[in-house]
Amino acid sequence: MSDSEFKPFNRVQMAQRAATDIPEGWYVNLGIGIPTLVADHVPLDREVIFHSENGILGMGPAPAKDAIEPWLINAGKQYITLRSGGSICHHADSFAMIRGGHLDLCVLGAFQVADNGDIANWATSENDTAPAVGGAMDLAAGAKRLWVIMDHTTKDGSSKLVTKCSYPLTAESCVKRVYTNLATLDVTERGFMVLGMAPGLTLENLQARTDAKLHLPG
Amino acid sequence: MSDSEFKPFNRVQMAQRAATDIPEGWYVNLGIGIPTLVADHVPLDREVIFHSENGILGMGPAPAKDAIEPWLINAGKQYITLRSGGSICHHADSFAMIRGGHLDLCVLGAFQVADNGDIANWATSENDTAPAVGGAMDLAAGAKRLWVIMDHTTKDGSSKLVTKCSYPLTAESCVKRVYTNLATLDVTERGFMVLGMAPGLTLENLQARTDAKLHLPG
Amino acid sequence: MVSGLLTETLWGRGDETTYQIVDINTNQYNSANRLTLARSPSPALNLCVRKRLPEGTRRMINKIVQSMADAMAGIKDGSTVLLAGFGSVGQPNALIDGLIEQGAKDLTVAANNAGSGHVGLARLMELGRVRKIICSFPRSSDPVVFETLYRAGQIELEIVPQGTIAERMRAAGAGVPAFFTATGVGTKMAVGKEHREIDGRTYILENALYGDVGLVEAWEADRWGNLTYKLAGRNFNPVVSMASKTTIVQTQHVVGLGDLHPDNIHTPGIFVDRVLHIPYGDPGSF
Amino acid sequence: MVSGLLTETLWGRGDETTYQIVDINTNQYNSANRLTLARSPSPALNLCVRKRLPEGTRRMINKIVQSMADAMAGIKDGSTVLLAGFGSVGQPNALIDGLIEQGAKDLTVAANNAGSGHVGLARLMELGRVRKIICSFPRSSDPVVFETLYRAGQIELEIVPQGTIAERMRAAGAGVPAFFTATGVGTKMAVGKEHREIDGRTYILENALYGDVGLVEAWEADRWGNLTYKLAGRNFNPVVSMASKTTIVQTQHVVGLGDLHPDNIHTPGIFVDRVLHIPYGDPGSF
Repeated sequence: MSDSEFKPFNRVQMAQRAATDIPEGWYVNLGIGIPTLVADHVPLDREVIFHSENGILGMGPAPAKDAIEPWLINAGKQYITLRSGGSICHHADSFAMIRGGHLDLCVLGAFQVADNGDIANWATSENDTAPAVGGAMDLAAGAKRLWVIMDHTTKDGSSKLVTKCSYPLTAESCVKRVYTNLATLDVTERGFMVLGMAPGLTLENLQARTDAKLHLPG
Repeated sequence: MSDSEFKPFNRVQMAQRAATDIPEGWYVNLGIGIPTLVADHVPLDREVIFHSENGILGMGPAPAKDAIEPWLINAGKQYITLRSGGSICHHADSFAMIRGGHLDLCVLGAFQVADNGDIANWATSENDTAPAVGGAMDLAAGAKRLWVIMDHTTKDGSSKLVTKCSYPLTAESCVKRVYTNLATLDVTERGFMVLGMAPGLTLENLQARTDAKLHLPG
Repeated sequence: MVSGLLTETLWGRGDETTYQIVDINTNQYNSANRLTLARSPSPALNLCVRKRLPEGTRRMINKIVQSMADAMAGIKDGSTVLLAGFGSVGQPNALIDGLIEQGAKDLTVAANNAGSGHVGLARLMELGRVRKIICSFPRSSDPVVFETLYRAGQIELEIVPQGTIAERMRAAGAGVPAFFTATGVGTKMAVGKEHREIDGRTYILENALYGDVGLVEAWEADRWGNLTYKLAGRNFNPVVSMASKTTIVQTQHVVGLGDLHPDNIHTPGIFVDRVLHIPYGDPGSF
Repeated sequence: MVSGLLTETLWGRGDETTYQIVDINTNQYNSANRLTLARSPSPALNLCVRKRLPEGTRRMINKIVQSMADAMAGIKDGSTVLLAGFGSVGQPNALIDGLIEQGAKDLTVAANNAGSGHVGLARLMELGRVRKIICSFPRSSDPVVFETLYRAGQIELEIVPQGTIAERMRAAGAGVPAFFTATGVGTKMAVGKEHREIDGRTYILENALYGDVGLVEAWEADRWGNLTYKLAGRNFNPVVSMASKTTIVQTQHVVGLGDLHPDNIHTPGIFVDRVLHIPYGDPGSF
């Protein structure tokens, strides 16, 4: 099968796949970018409680333009709504939820993920003059599980799944699962374990696009 | 002048003297016993805000018997009232007020005070099997100022103002002032400085009842 | 009109409530599909409620348990139990009785006091179920059970300053395994602890105090486990909730989701696992 | 009847209010001297108000200042200023303008961001008044001022993870000079910091972040400095209040003492020094 015959997942499909794997009742923090889309794709018969770093628990979807509450924004500084049952707390308490291990899941984007679970998602160079870390290190180190949603490769084709991150680390050994436009992979003691691939893609073709060694379950 | 001619301060007078020295606007925590009486003797034209360890700020006087709110007690587990402007917080926040240096004053009772400001007020023996410390160590170490109200001597006549505490310490070098039934004393770099004495008492007679050396201002 | 199963989003604003219709197939919110009605009696905020119709047929998060047995299920021998309450105020008496009934033994209990009389925590100790107690004030109006056990060497005691207990619990909940404090420096409490001078003052290092189980008394609770407390009933309850792997709550009042104002929820449900409705328990004499 | 100047104590219970007469000479509450009236419109709690009559003639705690100059008085060159706000929500914009006007320089500013556009914090930096900025996210929608200064070496930067900033402020307010955290382990943030393994996990030691001055935006405030915040306007405001030697508040609403429910005061007045009424400031675009 040639390279051209498979169909990569698009952004919405990447978010959908992650959303489908979130069970009811989890407390979840979503990073900026594709992870934010996950909230819109949680199956509607499940209650999942979304957290935002700036003291919001029980975040709802974006408001209609004519119903914006200017005092309600999320960590990405977008207007949000609050679900019934939502609550507000201060920044230290909000990060106590994160750092104290109370979030079941955090979903982040990343520049690189290593096969030992290391994640690099905040600075593209050791020499970045003024990198912006925000809450990424707290979330990566603090949540019970860290999932990453990202393209499998950079625009120039280099693998973002690596044996060792070349970018500055956000946290060590914490990524549990990666959803890319090509595959879903768990990070295990053996390294990346392929759980699924884009339609038409072979393991051989996936490995050709991946620096780190891929494994199959069993 | 013989010993029998002076008139020691009684409990109410001891509390009154301390109360008179509290300026308007101070945040004050009062220990169990005579210190509790201080609240009743703050001059009525002054607002002083009383704190209790169990999350009460703005404590008012005891309620009338027929107006008890069972959900309002102080650290001594007595029924209290809450003043307008009073507020409730949880135990860690309440002790953040204490330990973070936000209380202007704490007034405690004591077994002994040393002339370097050490206080012993929680256990009467190193071998006390199950001493009860409560919030005393937090208050002594945390408040901006610690004042002590206590009798000048024990019932058998030994001085409670000492050069070195023989009882287990509550905190080191934190007492700023002592109100006894015989005198008011500041703890200074030179040791105890006598600010005032019970009517009819001479410095000589006071020193005779005091282990630690007494000084006069100036 | 949108076909398929519908989901509605509810906006309250001013005197009106707008129901926004959402197509469950595309899961898209479409501002064209809106329906404005007179205001519902709900809270005075812009809230968003997302629910599948009919409500009764969908699964929901529901932390409210129906029996004491469900509340106490799975508490293991050897657990560390954090017990909130100060005096008899905000103390989860029904849950302590439930724990007595449940049978777990070899417990470590952290609480402000070491029990009074022959009920509650004192009863649990009297039954020989408590290996160790961590508290600031083992004395009480009637500490006979604790004192008898302690003199007989049948219970271990760790005395901790009250603020240090509270801060150790808060630290456990906040991902802080250890912190420095000035409380206890120069006293018996500091013996064997790491000392450090920081900016000219001496501090000692204290560890986080984690609970396997936390027992909490709330005033109000909803099905997400959001809690409020009444006045001095708050005390240790919020930090016990944060610090415990399984937080079990008895609440005097169960309220509907959305009935608690989001600005005034004292313990958010993320710190709560099980809620049992115990519709009584105003503090008595002590 | 009691002679002399009288003080009254006010009890609200159920539908009645009882005024208890207190003799100012003896300062004794005497249950015989009571007067029961229909309930006042005050909060639904048993409260005690102690006031000398006539009210207008007595001294009172009043943290409400009448001018920006009073609010900013005494801020010294070289101060560390903690700045609350997240995005433009709960950000004390009027006070930042006041600080610009006041003139203090050589400041260290701790905030989540490093300013945007040419207003507020960005303006303060542009005027060369900020020596160092401590923040988690120096980028913003328009970070031109910060980036220009930073590239020119005219401002010092300390990047801190957002949760670590919040926890360092909370620690400063709570008497914790240093604490261990897992955030940042294995990253550039951990370089040069003390590492310690506790229960099998590695942590780094972080120091408390103290403010000489804290700038805060509240929704409501009373004369004791009790504050509430509105929704996401809470953010860093409570920890900035706790951590700062002088906490200065701008509030949209000034309310009477007792108007805020004691269970729902978000920042108690003990953490507040000055309150300025700025009756506008809903968050705009950002």
